[in-house]
Amino acid sequence: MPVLVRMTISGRGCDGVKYSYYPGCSLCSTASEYNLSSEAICARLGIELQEIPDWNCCGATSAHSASAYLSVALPLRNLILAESMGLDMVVPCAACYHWQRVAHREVVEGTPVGRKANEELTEVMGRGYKGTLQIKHIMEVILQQQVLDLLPEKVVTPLAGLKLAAYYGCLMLRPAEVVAFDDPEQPQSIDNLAKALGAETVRWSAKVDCCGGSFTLAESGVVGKLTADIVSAARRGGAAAIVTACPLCQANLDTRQKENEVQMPVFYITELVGVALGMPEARRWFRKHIVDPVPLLEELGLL
Amino acid sequence: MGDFKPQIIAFCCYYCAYAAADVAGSLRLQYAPEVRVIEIPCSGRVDPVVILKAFEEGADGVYVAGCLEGDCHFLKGNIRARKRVEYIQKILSELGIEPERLAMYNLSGAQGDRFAEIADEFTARIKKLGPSPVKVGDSL
Amino acid sequence: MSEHAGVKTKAVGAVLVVGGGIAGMQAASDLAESGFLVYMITFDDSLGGRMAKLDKTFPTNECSMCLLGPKMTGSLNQVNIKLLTRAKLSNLLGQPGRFTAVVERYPRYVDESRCTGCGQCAEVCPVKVADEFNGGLSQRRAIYKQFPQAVPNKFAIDKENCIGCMKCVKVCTAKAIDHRQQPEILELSVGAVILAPGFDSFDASLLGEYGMGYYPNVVSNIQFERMLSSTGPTGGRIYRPSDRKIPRRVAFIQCVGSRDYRNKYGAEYCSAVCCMASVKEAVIAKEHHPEMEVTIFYLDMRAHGKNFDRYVNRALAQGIKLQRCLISSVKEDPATGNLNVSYCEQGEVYTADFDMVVLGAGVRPPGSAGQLARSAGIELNRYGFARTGEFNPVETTRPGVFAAGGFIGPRDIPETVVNGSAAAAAAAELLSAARGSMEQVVRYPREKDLQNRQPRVGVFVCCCGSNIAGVVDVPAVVKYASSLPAVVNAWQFTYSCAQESLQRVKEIIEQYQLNRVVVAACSVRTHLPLFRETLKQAGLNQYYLEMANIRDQCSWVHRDYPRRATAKAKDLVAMAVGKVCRNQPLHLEPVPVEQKALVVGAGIAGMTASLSLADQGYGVYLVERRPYLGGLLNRLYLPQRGENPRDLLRQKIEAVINHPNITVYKEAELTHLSGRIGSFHSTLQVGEKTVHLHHGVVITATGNCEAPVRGYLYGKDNRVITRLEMEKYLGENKNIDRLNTVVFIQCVESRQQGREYCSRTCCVQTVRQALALKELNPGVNVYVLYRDVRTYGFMERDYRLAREKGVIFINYDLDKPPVLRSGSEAVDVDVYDPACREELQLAAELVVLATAAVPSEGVEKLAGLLKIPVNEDGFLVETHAKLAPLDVPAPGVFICGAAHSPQSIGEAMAQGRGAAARAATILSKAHLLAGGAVARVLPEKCAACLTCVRVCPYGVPRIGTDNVAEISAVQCQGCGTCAGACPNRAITLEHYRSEQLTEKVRALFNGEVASSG
Amino acid sequence: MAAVGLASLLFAETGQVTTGCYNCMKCSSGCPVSFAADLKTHEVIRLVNLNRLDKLLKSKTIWLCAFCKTCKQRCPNDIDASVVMDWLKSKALADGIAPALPNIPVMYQSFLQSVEKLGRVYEAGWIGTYKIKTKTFTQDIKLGLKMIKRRKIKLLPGRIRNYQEIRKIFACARKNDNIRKGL
Ligand SMILES: Cc1cc2nc3c(=O)[nH]c(=O)nc-3n(C[C@H](O)[C@H](O)[C@H](O)COP(=O)(O)OP(=O)(O)OC[C@H]3O[C@@H](n4cnc5c(N)ncnc54)[C@H](O)[C@@H]3O)c2cc1C
Ligand SMILES: Cc1cc2nc3c(=O)[nH]c(=O)nc-3n(C[C@H](O)[C@H](O)[C@H](O)COP(=O)(O)OP(=O)(O)OC[C@H]3O[C@@H](n4cnc5c(N)ncnc54)[C@H](O)[C@@H]3O)c2cc1C
Ligand code: SF4
Ligand code: SF4
Ligand code: SF4
Ligand code: SF4
Ligand code: SF4
Ligand code: SF4
Ligand code: SF4
Ligand code: SF4
Repeated sequence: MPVLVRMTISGRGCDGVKYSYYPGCSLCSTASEYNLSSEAICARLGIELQEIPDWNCCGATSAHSASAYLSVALPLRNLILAESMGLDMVVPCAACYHWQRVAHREVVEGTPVGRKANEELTEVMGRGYKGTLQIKHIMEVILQQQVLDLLPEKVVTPLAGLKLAAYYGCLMLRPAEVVAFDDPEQPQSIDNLAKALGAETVRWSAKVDCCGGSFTLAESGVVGKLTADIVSAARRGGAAAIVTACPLCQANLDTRQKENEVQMPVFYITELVGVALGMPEARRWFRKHIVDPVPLLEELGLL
Repeated sequence: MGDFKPQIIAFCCYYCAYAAADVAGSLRLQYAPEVRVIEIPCSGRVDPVVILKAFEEGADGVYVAGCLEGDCHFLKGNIRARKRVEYIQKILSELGIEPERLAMYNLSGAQGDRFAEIADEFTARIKKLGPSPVKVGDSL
Repeated sequence: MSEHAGVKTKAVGAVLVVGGGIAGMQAASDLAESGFLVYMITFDDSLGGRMAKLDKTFPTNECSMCLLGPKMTGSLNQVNIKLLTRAKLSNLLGQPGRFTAVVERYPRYVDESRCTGCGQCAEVCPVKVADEFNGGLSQRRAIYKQFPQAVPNKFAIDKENCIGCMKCVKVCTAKAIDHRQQPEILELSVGAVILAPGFDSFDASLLGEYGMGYYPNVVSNIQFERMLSSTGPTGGRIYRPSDRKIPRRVAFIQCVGSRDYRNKYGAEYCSAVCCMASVKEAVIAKEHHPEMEVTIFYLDMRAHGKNFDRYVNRALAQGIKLQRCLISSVKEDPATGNLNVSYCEQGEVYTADFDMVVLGAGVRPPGSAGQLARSAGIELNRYGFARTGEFNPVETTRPGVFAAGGFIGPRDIPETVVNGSAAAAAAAELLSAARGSMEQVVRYPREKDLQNRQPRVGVFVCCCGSNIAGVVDVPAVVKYASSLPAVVNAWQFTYSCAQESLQRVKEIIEQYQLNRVVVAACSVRTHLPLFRETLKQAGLNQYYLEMANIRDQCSWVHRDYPRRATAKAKDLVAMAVGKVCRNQPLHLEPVPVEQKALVVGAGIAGMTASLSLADQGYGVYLVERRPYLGGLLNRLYLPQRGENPRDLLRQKIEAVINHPNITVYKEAELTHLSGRIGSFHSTLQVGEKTVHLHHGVVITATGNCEAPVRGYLYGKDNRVITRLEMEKYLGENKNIDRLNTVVFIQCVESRQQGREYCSRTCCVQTVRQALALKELNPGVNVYVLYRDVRTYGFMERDYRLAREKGVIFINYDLDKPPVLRSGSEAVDVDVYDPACREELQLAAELVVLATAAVPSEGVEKLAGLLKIPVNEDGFLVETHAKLAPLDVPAPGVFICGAAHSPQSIGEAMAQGRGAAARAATILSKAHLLAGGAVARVLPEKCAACLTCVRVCPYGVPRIGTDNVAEISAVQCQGCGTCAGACPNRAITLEHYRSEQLTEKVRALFNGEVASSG
Repeated sequence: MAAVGLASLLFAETGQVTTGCYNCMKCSSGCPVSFAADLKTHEVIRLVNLNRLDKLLKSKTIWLCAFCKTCKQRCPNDIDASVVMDWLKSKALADGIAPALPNIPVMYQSFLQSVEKLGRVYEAGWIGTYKIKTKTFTQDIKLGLKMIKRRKIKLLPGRIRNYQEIRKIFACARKNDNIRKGL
C-alpha cells in the first residue's frame, strides 16, 4: 500500500464514465445500505450512475423456479430500457447481475427462450433488445484501472488493521460462462479491492460457498447451517469481519449468525470503499446492519 | 578403542549401489571415510572365496550392496547374493568371526542418501564390534 | 510402404529423433544399433524426460532412475547417436527419404567438452530461482544441472535469470563457461524423422476448487513424485509443505483435468496413467510411513495394463482405501492447514479431514506441440496430440515423419518404449536401402600383443580442478602411486578428461611403453567409455584399464576429513593397480548372423512384425498353426475410431502373401529349436512334412483367444452371447431393429480369483457395440453392467458418446454380481444400481458377456521350447516390464501382441513393429560381437552339477555333449551369478575373476601404510 | 423401462444432456444442501435417465435445491442439475403433485405474485402473503421487526409506472411455458 496523501474532497474523478444503473428490489429494501453506498462512492469517484427509469424486478431467486421463460423475459425488459439510454449497465446485486446477464446471453445466442422472449417483449414494449449492452457488476466498475489509479489519492482512511474474509457466494461467479469477471473458484476481485483500500484479507475456503440464498424464509434451518459454516470458516481464517457484494449473502450472513457466538459484522464492499474514502454518511449505512460494525471500525480507528 | 579405524570393504553392484554412491557424491552427502568400494557387475557375482579372502586379509567388516529386491538389473542376482551372504555368515560364525561383520544391503541407484546412511551405519556397527578377531590374532 | 517406393535408392541413412525422453532414446538406440546414424535433439539440458522425475515406476516399483541411468549413458556413448541438447526443430524440408531438418540450437553457455560437472559454479552463483524440475518445491541457481544424474553430466546457464555477475566464470577453473555463446542453426540431412516430445502435466492450479497454489498442503502428483524421490527436494521425505510435518492422512484426488467436458481447462480424454501413478505413490508413501492412512478418490480405477490389477489389489491389501467418488472441492482449515474433502457414498455425504492432498493431475499435449507440428508439417488431433491412425499408431499425416511415446497420446512407459521401437522400425522400413550408409565405424590402430609382458602400469591422478585436489592431497597420491610395485610412474592432471589430457595420455603410453593404465578420477559410470577409447586409440586392449573413483566416492563425500580422504584415495589407487596387473586382454569375437527371422503366430502382431522385417529387407518365415492368417482379427467387424478391421485384415493378408521376403507356413507348428542368438536352427511340423529352418532371431506372436464362460446362463439360454458373437451379430445386422433391451455384462471371468487381470479390450469393445446398437436401432434400451469402465486414453470419447446416446451404465460390485433368469419373453437381469440405490430388473432380449482374453492354447509348450518364462496367467514374461517389454531373457527371442498381455489391434500392431525393430538390431549385423566381460567355463573343473543351469537368469548355461557346462559368449549377459554360485569354481566371470577381486582386497591390506597414513 | 423418454424431453426443454452423466457424484458431494436432501443430486440425474418421474416429483430435493450452481460449475459432463430441478418443480406443480416441501413453492409464488402485481418486490407484502399461506407467522418475528426498524422492509407498497407491461410478460409466460399452475 503506497503512502496516502490526504486530498481535498474535490479531487480528480473519472470524468465521462457513465452507466445506466439497475439497483434491483433488494437494494430498495433489505439492502438499502448497499444502494446508498454504491451511489455515494460512485459519485465520489466520478462514476456517473443514471438509474434506469421504471425498472422492474428481474425475478431473481424465484422466476426461474416457475418458468424459464419468465426468468429471461423479466430482466430483458430492463435491458431494453437500459439499451435505449445508450449506457452500459451497472448492477450491484449479484442475483440481479446474474439474471440480467443470463437474459443478455439468451438473446445474443438466440436460444429458443431468448428469441421468444425478445419477440414478445418487442410486441409489449414496441422495441426489442439488440444485445449491445455490457452488463457489469459494480465490482468490475471499481476495479477498472482508471478507477484503481484514482484510489491512492482518494483514499483518506486506509483500512489498516481490518482483517476481512472476502465472500463471493454463488451467483456473482456461477456459471462461469455467463458471469465470468473473476476466477469462479478462487476469486480475487473483492480481495484485491479490499487490499487496495488498505485492508487485509484472509485465506479461507468458503469464498464461493452457497449461503442458502432465498431460503432464509422457507428453510431457515438449512440457511442457518450454511451461514454458520461460512461465518465459522471466516473466523478460523482469522477474519474480524466478512465483506460481500451480494444483498442475499449479506442478509443471510448478517441475520442468521448463531446467537450464542460473537457476532461478526458483514460489510458490503461499497461500504468499505466509502469508509476508506472518508465518507461521513457511512455511519448511516451501518445503522441498517443487524450486527453492528461500528464498534469494530471505531476500535481500529477507521470511523 | 577410540582411534580404531576399521577397514571395511563394500562390494557394490554397478547398477545400484555403485550408482547410489555416485549420487551421494553429487549431492555431497558426507559419510564415514572407512569404506572401500569394489565395483562388481551384479551383487550376484560375489562368491564365498572373495569374501572370506577379505576377512582373511584383515577386513574388519564386509558388506554386499545390491539392488532393491525385485529390481535387479539381472533379474534375480540380488536374491542369490542374499542367500550367499547368509551362507557365508554361517561359515563365519563357525570360524569364530562375528557374522554381523558381514551384511547384505539393498538400495536403488537413486538412493544416494541411503548409501551414505549404510556406510555410516555399518561403520558404526564395526566400530562397536572392534577389530576383527583375525587381525587381533595376527598382532599377537 | 508403397508411397515411399522410388525414394529408396536415394535415401539418407540418418534419422532425426526429436525428444530425449524414453521414447526418443528407445527409437534412437534401436536405429543406431541397426545401422543408422541418429541425430537426437531435445529441449532439455539432459536426456530422461518425464521418467527422470519419477521416483518408482508401476507396477514393479522399480526405481525409475536406475532404469533410466544406463539408458541415458548408453545413448550418450553410442557413437551413432549425436545428441544435441537445448535444440528444437524449426523446419523440415524435402521428401521422405531425403529431408533437410533445420534445427535451432540454443546455447548452454557452458562448453560441454570442458565442463566436468563439478558444480562449483552453482555454489557461487548468487541467483536462486524455483526449480521447475522439482515442481517448484526447491530452488536452484542460474547455472545448474537439471538433476544429479543428468546426462550429459554438464551444467548449463538459465540466461533468463542470470544476472551476469560472472562469479561462475571466475570459479570455473576448467574454463568451461562462455557467456557469449550464440544460438546456432543447423541443417541436418536425414531420411526420416521421429517426433517424441512426450506430454506435459496439466496445471492443476487452474482448477481453483482443489486449491493447488492456494493451500500449501495441496500438491500435484508430479510434486509428490519429486518428494518421494531420494534426490528430490525433500530427499525422499514426505512432509507437508506448510509445517514440514509428516502427514498422517493423505488423500489422492483423481481425474483432475481429465475426463472433463466442461470448460476450457478440461480435457475429454482419460490421461491413462494417473490412476496407476496415484496407486503407486500411495503404496510408496505407505512404505515410507506404514501408519499413514491413504485414500484415493477415483471414479473408475483404470488398471488396464499388464499386472496392474494385481498391483491395485496389493495396494488394497496394504490398507490403501479406494473411494469411488470424484471430489467437488478441497477446503482448507487455515488454522491447521488441514484439508477437508466431502464425498458421497451410498446416498450419504461424508466429510473427511486430511493432512495433505495430492492431485492426480492429468496429461496435456507437450507445450511445444503446435510449434513442432508446424515445423514438421504434421497435423495434430482434436486434443493437440499427434494425429495418427488407430491401426497406424506411429505414422503421422506426413510420410516419413513418425511419432512415438506420449506425443501419440497418454500412455505408460512400456507402451512408450514399444512405440519408440515401432517408430524406429517404420523409419528403418523407409530407409532400408540406405542402412549403413551413414553409420560411423571407428577404426583403431592394431592392438599390441602384450599377453606375456610384465605389467608396466601408468597411473594418472586427476585433480578435477579443485574438486579432488581441494580435499585430497593429490601430489601425495601421485607419489604413493609411483611407489607401488609394477607402476612405472604416476602423473597428475588438472582435468584428465580434457581433450589435451587424453592426447597426453596416449603420448605417455607410447613414450613409457605402458601396457596398463589406472586413472584415479571420477566414476566408471560416466568416464570409463572415454578412457577405454583412449586406450584403444593407443593400441592397448581396453580391458587394461582400471579407474579409482576418488572424486564422487571420496573427495566429495569426505570433505571434512582431508587426511582420511587422501588415505582412502591411496587405497583406491592401490586396489586399482593391484587389479589392473591381473587384467587380461579380452576380445570380442565376431560370430556370424543368419539374417532371417522366424515369426510364430500370424495374427495381426505376427503379420505386422513379418511385414516390417520383410520391408527392411530380411527374410521371414511366418508360422501359423491354423489354416488361415489373421488370428482373432478374423472375428472383429466394427470400425474402430473410423477404421475398419475387415479392410485391415484383407490388406495385411494380401501383403504378407505377396511379399517376396516372406515364406508362410500354415497349419504348422514349431517342434524343435536349437542354436543361439544370430544362428538358430528350428524344425517345423507342417502337416505331414518336417521343415528345417536356419534364422537369426525368433519373434513370438501367439496371441490370445476368448476364455470359455461358465455361468450367466451361457450355453443354457441362447439369448446370452459373448462379445465376439455380438461382433458378428452386429456385423451381419440381422433383426437388430426388433430388440427392445440389451444388457452387457462386463468383466466376465476377468479380474477375479484365478484370473486377476483386466482383459483390456472389452470395455472399449462393449462401448463400441452399444453405440452400433443405438445407431442401428435408436429406440433400443442398452444397459452396461460394469465394475470399472476402462476406456482409457482417447477412447473415453466413445464412452461419452455412448452415454449421450442413452446407454445406461450401472456399476456392480464383485460381491453382488447381476443375477440372470431365463424368462419366456426375455432374460431377466437383476442388478443393484448404487447410483439410485435401487434394485433394478431389466428384461433383456439379448445379454452380451464381456468375456476374458486368455493366451492361446499350448503357449506353455512353445514358451518352454523358446525358454520364455510364462506368468501365472499364461502370458509371456518380458525381460523388463518397463524398459524391455518386447525382449525376453533368452537372447535373440522377442515377443509381441496379445501373447504379451491383452491389448487392442492397434497396440498389437505397434508391438509387432516394435519387435521387428528389436530384431533388426541383430539382423542388421553380419556378425555379432561376443565375449568381453562374460562367463567362461573351465571344463576340467566342471562337475556338471547343474547349479549354473539353475541359477542363470537368462538360461544360458547348458550341459554340452562332453558332459560339462557350456556358456555361449554371445548369449551371456555377464552378471556373474553362475560364477558366484558354482560350487567347484569352474566358472569365471571375465574381468571380474575371483583372483582379480581378491587382488583388489590384497592390495588394500598391503597398502596398510596408506590407510593409516 | 424406456430409458430415453424423460431424458430426451428434458433435453428438448432445457438443453441439459443428463445422459452425459457418469455418476461421479461430484455434484452430490459438493451440493450445499445435500445434507437435507432425500435424493442426492446425482441420484436425481440418474432417475431422470432411468425415466423415473414418479419418484422425482415426490422428492424433497427438487425443492431444496438452492440454485447455487455449484454442481453445474464442477460437473465434468457439464450438466446443470439446478435447471433439471427447476424443470421438475414446474412439472410437479403442473401435474398437481403435492410438493414434498410445500413452503418453498409458496415462497416462490408469493414473491412472483408481488412482482406480477407491482412490477417489483414488495417485501412486507410478499412475506406476509407467504406467512399467511404457510401459517408461519411467529417464525422470525423478532428479525422482521429489526428489519422494519432499520427501514429495511418498507411497509407501503410501490408500483412501477408501466406495470401493465409486467402483467403482459407474465401472460406470455403462462402461454409459453406449459407449466401454468406453477405461476
Ligand atoms: C505423475 C506421473 C507418474 C507416472 N508414473 C509412471 C509409472 O510409474 N510407470 C509408467 O510406466 N509410466 C508412468 N508415467 C508415464 C510416463 O511418464 C510416460 O509414459 C513417459 O515418460 C513418456 O515418455 P516420452 O519419451 O514419450 O516423453 P517424455 O518423458 O515427456 O520426454 C519428452 C522429451 O522431449 C523433450 N521435448 C519436448 N518437446 C520438444 C521439442 N519440441 N523439441 C525437442 N525436444 C522436446 C522434452 O524436453 C523431454 O525431454 C507417469 C506419468 C505421470 C504424469
Ligand atoms: C474376446 C476378445 C475380443 C477382442 N475384441 C477386440 C476388439 O474389439 N478390438 C481390438 O482392437 N482388439 C480386440 N481384441 C484383442 C485382439 O484380439 C488382439 O489385439 C489382436 O488380435 C492381437 O493380435 P495377435 O496377433 O497378438 O494375436 P491373435 O490375433 O490371437 O493371433 C495369434 C495367432 O497365433 C497363432 N498361434 C497361436 N499359437 C501358435 C503356435 N504355437 N504356433 C503357431 N501359431 C500359433 C494363432 O492361431 C493366431 O492366428 C479382442 C480379444 C479377445 C480375446
Ligand atoms: S566445470 Fe565449470 S561449468 Fe562445469 S560444473 Fe564445474 S564450474 Fe561449472
Ligand atoms: S553469471 Fe549468471 S550463472 Fe554465473 S554466477 Fe552470475 S548469475 Fe550465476
Ligand atoms: S480415470 Fe483416467 S484420467 Fe482419471 S485418474 Fe484414472 S487414468 Fe487418470
Ligand atoms: S576425469 Fe578428472 S577432470 Fe574429468 S571429470 Fe573425472 S575427475 Fe573430473
Ligand atoms: S470389462 Fe474387460 S476391459 Fe473392462 S475392466 Fe473388465 S476386464 Fe477390464
Ligand atoms: S554370467 Fe550371468 S548370464 Fe552369463 S551365464 Fe552366468 S549367470 Fe548366465
Ligand atoms: S457431477 Fe455431473 S457427471 Fe458427476 S454425477 Fe453429477 S451430474 Fe453426473
Ligand atoms: S444448484 Fe442445487 S443441486 Fe446444484 S449444488 Fe446447488 S443446491 Fe445443490
